[in-house]
Amino acid sequence: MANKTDKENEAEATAQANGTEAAGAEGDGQTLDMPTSDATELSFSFTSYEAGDYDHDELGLEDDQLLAMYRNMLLQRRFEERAAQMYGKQKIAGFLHLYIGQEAVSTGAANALAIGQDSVITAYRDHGIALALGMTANECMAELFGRIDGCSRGKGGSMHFFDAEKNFFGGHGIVGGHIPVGVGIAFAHKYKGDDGACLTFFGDGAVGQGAFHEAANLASLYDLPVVLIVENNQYAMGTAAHRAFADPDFYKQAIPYDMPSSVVNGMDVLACYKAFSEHLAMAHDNQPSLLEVRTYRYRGHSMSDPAKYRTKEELESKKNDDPIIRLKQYLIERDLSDNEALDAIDEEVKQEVLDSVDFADESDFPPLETIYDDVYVQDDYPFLA
Amino acid sequence: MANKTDKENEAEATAQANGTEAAGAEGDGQTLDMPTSDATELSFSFTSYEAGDYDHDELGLEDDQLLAMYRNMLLQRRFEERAAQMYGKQKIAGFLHLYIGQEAVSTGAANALAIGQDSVITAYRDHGIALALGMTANECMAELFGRIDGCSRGKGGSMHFFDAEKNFFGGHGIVGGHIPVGVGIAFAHKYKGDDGACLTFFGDGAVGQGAFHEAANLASLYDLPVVLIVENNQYAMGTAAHRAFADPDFYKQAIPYDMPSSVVNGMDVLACYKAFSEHLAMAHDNQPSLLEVRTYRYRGHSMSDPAKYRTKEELESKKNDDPIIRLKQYLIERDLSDNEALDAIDEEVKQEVLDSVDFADESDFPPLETIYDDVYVQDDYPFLA
Amino acid sequence: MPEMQLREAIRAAMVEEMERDDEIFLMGEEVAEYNGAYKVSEGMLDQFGAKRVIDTPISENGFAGLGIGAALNGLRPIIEFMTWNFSFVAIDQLINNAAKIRYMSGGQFKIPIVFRGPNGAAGQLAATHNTSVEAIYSYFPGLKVISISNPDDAYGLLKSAIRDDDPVVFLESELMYGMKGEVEQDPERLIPIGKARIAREGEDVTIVAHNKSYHIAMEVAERLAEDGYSAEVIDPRTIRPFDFETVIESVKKTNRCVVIDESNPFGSVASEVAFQLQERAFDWLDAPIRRITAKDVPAPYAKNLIDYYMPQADDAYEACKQVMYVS
Amino acid sequence: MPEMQLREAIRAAMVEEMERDDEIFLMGEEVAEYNGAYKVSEGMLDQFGAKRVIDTPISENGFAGLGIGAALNGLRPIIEFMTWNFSFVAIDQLINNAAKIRYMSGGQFKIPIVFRGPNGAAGQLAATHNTSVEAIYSYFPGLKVISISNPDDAYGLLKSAIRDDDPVVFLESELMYGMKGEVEQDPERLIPIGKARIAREGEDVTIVAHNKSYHIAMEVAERLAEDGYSAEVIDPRTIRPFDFETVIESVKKTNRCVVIDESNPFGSVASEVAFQLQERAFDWLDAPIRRITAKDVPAPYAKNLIDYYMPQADDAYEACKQVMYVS
Ligand SMILES: Cc1ncc(C[n+]2csc(CCOP(=O)(O)OP(=O)(O)O)c2C)c(N)n1
Ligand SMILES: Cc1ncc(C[n+]2csc(CCOP(=O)(O)OP(=O)(O)O)c2C)c(N)n1
Ligand SMILES: [Mg+2]
Ligand SMILES: [Mg+2]
Repeated sequence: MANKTDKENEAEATAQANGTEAAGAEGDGQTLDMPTSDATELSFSFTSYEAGDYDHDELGLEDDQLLAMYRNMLLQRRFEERAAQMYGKQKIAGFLHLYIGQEAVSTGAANALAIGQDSVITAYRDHGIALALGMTANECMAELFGRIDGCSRGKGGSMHFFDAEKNFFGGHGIVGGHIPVGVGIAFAHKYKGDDGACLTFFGDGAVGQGAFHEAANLASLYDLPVVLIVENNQYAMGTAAHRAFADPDFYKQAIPYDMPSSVVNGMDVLACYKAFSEHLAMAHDNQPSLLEVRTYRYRGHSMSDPAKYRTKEELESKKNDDPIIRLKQYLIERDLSDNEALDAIDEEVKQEVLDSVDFADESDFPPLETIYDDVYVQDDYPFLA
Repeated sequence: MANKTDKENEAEATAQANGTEAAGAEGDGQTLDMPTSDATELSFSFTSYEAGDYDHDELGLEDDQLLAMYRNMLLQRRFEERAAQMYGKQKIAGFLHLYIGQEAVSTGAANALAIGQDSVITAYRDHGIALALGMTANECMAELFGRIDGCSRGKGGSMHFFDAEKNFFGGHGIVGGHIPVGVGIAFAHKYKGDDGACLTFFGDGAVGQGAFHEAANLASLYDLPVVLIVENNQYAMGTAAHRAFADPDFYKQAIPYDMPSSVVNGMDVLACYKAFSEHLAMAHDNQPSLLEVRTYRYRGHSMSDPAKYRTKEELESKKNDDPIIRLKQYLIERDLSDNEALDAIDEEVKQEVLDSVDFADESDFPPLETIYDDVYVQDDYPFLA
Repeated sequence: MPEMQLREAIRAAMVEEMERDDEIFLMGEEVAEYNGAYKVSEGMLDQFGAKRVIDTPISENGFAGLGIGAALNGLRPIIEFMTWNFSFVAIDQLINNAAKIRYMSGGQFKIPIVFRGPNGAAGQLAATHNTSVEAIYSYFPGLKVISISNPDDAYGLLKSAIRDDDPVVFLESELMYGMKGEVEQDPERLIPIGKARIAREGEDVTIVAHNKSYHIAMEVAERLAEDGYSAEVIDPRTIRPFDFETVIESVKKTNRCVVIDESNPFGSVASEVAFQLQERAFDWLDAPIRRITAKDVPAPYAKNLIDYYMPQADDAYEACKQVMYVS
Repeated sequence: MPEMQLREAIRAAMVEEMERDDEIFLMGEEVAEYNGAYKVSEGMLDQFGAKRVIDTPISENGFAGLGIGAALNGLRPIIEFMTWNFSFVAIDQLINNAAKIRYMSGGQFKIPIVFRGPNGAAGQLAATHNTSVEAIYSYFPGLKVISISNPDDAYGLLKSAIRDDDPVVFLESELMYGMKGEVEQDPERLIPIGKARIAREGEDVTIVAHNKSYHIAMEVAERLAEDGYSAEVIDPRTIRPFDFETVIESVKKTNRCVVIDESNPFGSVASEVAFQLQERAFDWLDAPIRRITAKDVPAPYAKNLIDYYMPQADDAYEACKQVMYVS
C-alpha cells in the first residue's frame, strides 16, 4: 500500500496503514501471478491517538483558543440540555438526537479545519458540529422550534442543520446516505483546486451501509481530499457495535481501500484536535483516510429511547471520562484558568442558550406559502395546481 | 480474529486470516479502551492455491471423475462456442456473456460440492456453472433460444439460468444484487440444519457494490455456511480491476469482516477443486469465507464488446495457460488418457452440443398466454384486465 | 371482541403464525433485544429465541436480500424495515429479486416473504422520513402490496400475507401503532388479500382511502352525514392487486368519487384509481374524480407546515361537496 | 439541417456545454476509456481529459452521491447510468439527497446535476434490464424528469437540463441511440423544460406518447389518416413538470385521448395523465381515456413474448378507433 502523503514532513505524526504487498500479486490485469508463498503474510499499521498525550502548546494552540474551545463545548452541552427540556415542553418535536458526551469530537474537528475553506457533512446528530463551526444558538434553536429564523428556515429540524456560508453541508437522516455526498464535496474541492477538504462524519452504525464502502473506495481511487470519520459512540440505537459487526474495530475498515487509518480517543479534545489536524493535512495532500473516533453518547439514541441496553455502571464510568471535565482539569492544572472563571463562562453560555430559546419562541412559524419554496430553484411552483 | 473452523483437522489446509488483536482494543461497548501502542501493528495471513501444486489422487479424486471433469469443461467450451455462432445467426439475442477461459472454476466448484445438498448462485455469466452442475446442453440451449423447453421456460435467457432441483439459484443480472441472496440461501441451510452450504459467485466488478460488503458482514456476523467467491477475471466490462479498486487484491476484502480468505489460480481445475473443497468444509462448519479466484475471460464482456482495452499479447499469454489444455496435459502426462481418447471425448461433446441446437430449434416458442404465468404463485392473473 | 392496539394486532398475527410454522422468522433492525423500534415485536425474542427473532446491522440491502435468499431456499421470512423510508437503499432487492426471480426462473421458485414496517408521514420528521411508498412498489408486477388502517385488518391481512406464497409489501403506520380497535382473534382468521372493505355504506359519493387517510375519510363521511349526505367509504386494504371492482360498483351507485391518499400526487394510487374509474365507469361518473393528497413537496419539519402538507379533512369535505355539486 | 444519430445529438449537447463551462464533468461506468457502453460519450475523454470524463467502479450509489456532493459544492455533474435499471441501487441518492437537500436546507443549496442514460425496454434482456423508471422518479417533488424521443429534442433538452439549476433525470433509449434525425445545432439552442411538443396536429383524437412510444403514436396517426381520421400527437418530452395544459387544450378540441407508454401500467404516467384530464377536462371528454402500456408482467426474454409485452401499435390503433366510436 502506497502511502501517498508527504512522508518526510509527517513521519511519525501521520496515521498510516502500510501493507506488505504479496509478492507477485498485482492488479494490472497483465498476468495471473499469484501470491507466491503458501501462507501469504500481510501487515498493517495504524496510529492511535490516546487521551492525555497532548499538550496544547505543542499542538500550536493559543491559550485563548483553548478557552474558546472550552466555551464552545459547554455551549454545545448547555444548548442540548435546554433543547431536551424544550422537547419535554413540546416546543420541539420529531426526532431529537443529542450529542452530549461527544463534544470533544466536534470541537477538535472544527478547530483543526479552516472554516469556509474546508467542508463538513454529518448525519442527523448534528447540533454539536453546527455549534462548533460557529453557527449561533439562536438559529439552531429556532430551527428546532421549526421557525422561519431557523438555520434551515424551519424546513429541516434537528436532523437537518445546514450552513452554506460555513460549508456545512448538513445534517442527514438516512444512515450512510451522506457519505458518498461527502466524498463528492471533496471531489469538487479537488476539481476546483480550492485547497478545501471535506470532513465526512458518520456513526458506527453507518459502516453497515454499502454506501460507506462504495464511497471509501471512490475516495481512495480518485485520491480525494476527504477524511472519513467513524464517530464510534459504541451504539447504533440499541445495538452495540459488536452485535452488528463481525469486527467492530472500525479502523481496520481502511485496509481494503488502501487508506491510512487511525483511532483516536474522542473524550480528549486535544487528542481529537491532533488527529483531525493530521488527517486534514493528509486530505489537503489528496490522501483520503479513515479516522475512527472512540466516543460515547450519554443520552439515549433519541428522546424516546430509555437506553435500557446498557448498564448504569457503564454510563457512569463513561461520564467519569467527560470531555468537558477533562478539559476543565487541564485548564486548571496548567493555570490557564480557574474554577471561578470557568463558572463564569458557564453562566454566560447558559444565558446565551436561554436567549436562544427566547429568540426561537419569538420567531414566526414559516408562512404557509413557503411550503412551496425551496423545492426547486425554478420558482414557479407548484407544477400541479 | 477468531478462526472458527476446526483448526485441529484442517491445520495447514484451511485458508485463514489471523489478525493480531490490537492490545486493549475491544468492541463490547464497555470501555473506551484504545489500542495501546502508538503505531498499532496488525497482521493477517492468507492461503494461496497455486497452479500445478495438486495431484488428483492426493485430493481424493478418482481417475474417472477427473475425466468427467475434463469432459464437462469441454462441454462448457463447445457449448458456448456454438452459442456464439447461434448468436451470429440471430437464434439468440439480448446479452450473451461467455465464460470461455473460466471453466476450471465452475468445474472445480461443482465437483467439490454435493449437488442437491449444497447450493449455488451466480451472476449473469452463468452457462459454465450450469453445465458443471449437470444441467443439460438441451435445456440450456433452448433457454438461449427463448423456447418453452429452456431451463427457465424461455423467460430468463442467457443471464437467468435456474435449476431448482440442483439448488442452482441463478443467473442474476444486477451486479452484486444476488450476493445478499446467496447469503440468505446459506442462512436457510443453517436454519433448517440441512448441512448445505451456498457457493456465491460474483465478478471482480461486484466488489464495487455496497451489496457485497453488507452481505459479507452479515455472513460473518451470523456465522453462515457460505463461500463468497470473487471470480476475478481481471475486467469488469472494459475496466481493468486496478482502474476500479484502490486495492485490486480482492482477498484482502475479507479482513474487516473477520473471515478466512484465500486466493486460487483459476486456470488449474485441481487447485480450484482443492480451494473450493476447503472453503466448503469451512462453510459446512458455519465458517463463512472469501475466495478470490484469479481467472481470465477470453472473449469480450458480451457479444458486442470488441475488447479493445487489452492487448493481443495479453490475451495470447492467457490462452497459453488454458485450463482445458492444462488438464489435458495432466491427463496425458499421468497416463490417465491419451490424445486419441481425449479427441473422441471432444467429438462426443461437439455432437451433444449440435444436438442441443437441434433440440432448441425444434422446441416451441412459449405460447403467448404464458406471459402471465410465473408472475405470482397465485394464478388468477393478470390483476389489471 | 377484545380491543388491541395496532402494534399488538400485528404482533399477535406474527406470533400465532410463528407458533404454527417453524419456517417463519422475523428479522430487522432492533426487532429482538430492543423489542422493536416501535415495540411491535415486543417479547418475541423471549418467546422464540435468537434463532427466529434476529437483530441486524443497518444493512437494509443486505438483510432484505438475505430474506429473499432464505425464502428461495424454503423459509418464510418476515423482514421488518424500521420504516419504509429506509427501504430505498434496499429497493433493488424488492423489485429486481423478490418481484422477478420467480418469473425469470420460469416459475421454479416461490418467494414467500413479507416486508413490513410503518409507511407514510409520521409527523415532524422532515423530508426523508415521511415518504409514502405504496405507488412505487405497486408499480411492479411480482409484488403484492397491502396497506392497513386498523388493528383488525392488520391482524387478518398480515396472517394472510405471511401464508401467501408471493412476496408481500405490508404497510403499517407509525402514528397508528397505538390506535386501538376490536380484533377478531382466531388462528385461522385470514382476511383475503385483494378485497376492499366497504367501511360505511352510502349513496351520494364514494370516498376511497387507505391507511391513515381512511380515518380522514370516516370523519368526512360523518360530517357529510350531518349535512344530510351519505358517503360510501371504501378502504381498499390491498393496493396491489387493487379491488377496483368494489370501487367501480360503488361509483355506479354514487356516480362520484373522492380519493384521499397521503402520498405525493404524481402517479399515486389516486391517479390509478382515477384511471380505472374513468375507463371502466365512464358513463356513471357525474363529476370528475377528485383526489386529496399530500402537497407536492418534500415533507417540511415545522409543525404548521407539516400539518398543512398532509391531506386535509376540510379539503376532502369540500371536494365531496363539489363532486356532489352542492358546494 | 444536419442529420445526427440520437447518441450523437446527446454527445453534441454535452460537448458544447462542457466547452462552455468548466464546471461540467461527465462521470459513469465506461464513459471514458471505453467511450461509453453505448458510445454516447465517444471521443469525450480525448477531448476533455481524465479530469472531466471519468470512469467509475460499478458503484452507482457511490458515484451518484459523489455527483450530488460535487453539485452542492459548486460543480455541474453529468452522471451517466449505464442504464436506468441500475439506478435502483442508487435511488436513495436521487430521491433523498438530490430531491430533498435543497428543501431541507431551506433553499441554501442548489443541486445542478443531470442523471442520464437509457430507460425502458431494450429487447431480449429479460426482467431486470427492461424497467421504465419515469413514473417512479416523477413521483418525487424536487426532481425534474425528461424523456426524449428524437435527436433534436435530446439535443435541446439536454442542454437545458445541464444549465438547469435543479436535479434532472434525463431518460434516453438504448434502442433509439442509432436513430437519425435532423438537429438544429446551435450553442444557444435551449428547448424549455416542461413544454410538450405537438408533433402532429389533428382534430379527432389526441395521442400522448413519449420516448419510443412516440414513434408508435406517429405510426398509428399515419394509419388513422389513411382511414380518414386526424390524430393529434403530443410528445410531452418532460414528464415532471408535465405540460398538462397542452394536452388539455388538445383534448378540448378532440374530446378523446389515448396514452401510449411502455411502462408497466399501475401508477404510470398514463395514469397521471388520465387523472389530470378527467379532473380538468371532464366536460370535454366524449370517451374514456385509454392507455396502451407494456403488459403488467416483468419483461420476459423470449422474442415472441417480449414483442407481445411491449405496447402494440395495433392495440393503440384500435383504442383510438374505440374512443372515436368507429371500431
Ligand atoms: C438507512 C437507514 N436505516 C435505518 C435508519 C434508522 N436509524 C436512524 S439512526 C440509527 C442508528 C445509527 O447509529 P450510528 O450510525 O451509530 O449513529 P449514532 O446514532 O450513534 O450517532 C438507525 C438505525 C435510518 N435513519 N436510515
Ligand atoms: C448494478 C449494475 N450496474 C451496472 C451493470 C452493467 N454491467 C453488467 S456486467 C458489468 C461488469 C461486471 O463485471 P464483473 O463483476 O467483473 O463480472 P464479469 O463480467 O467479469 O464476469 C456491468 C458494469 C449491471 N448489470 N448492474
Ligand atoms: Mg453510534
Ligand atoms: Mg470481471
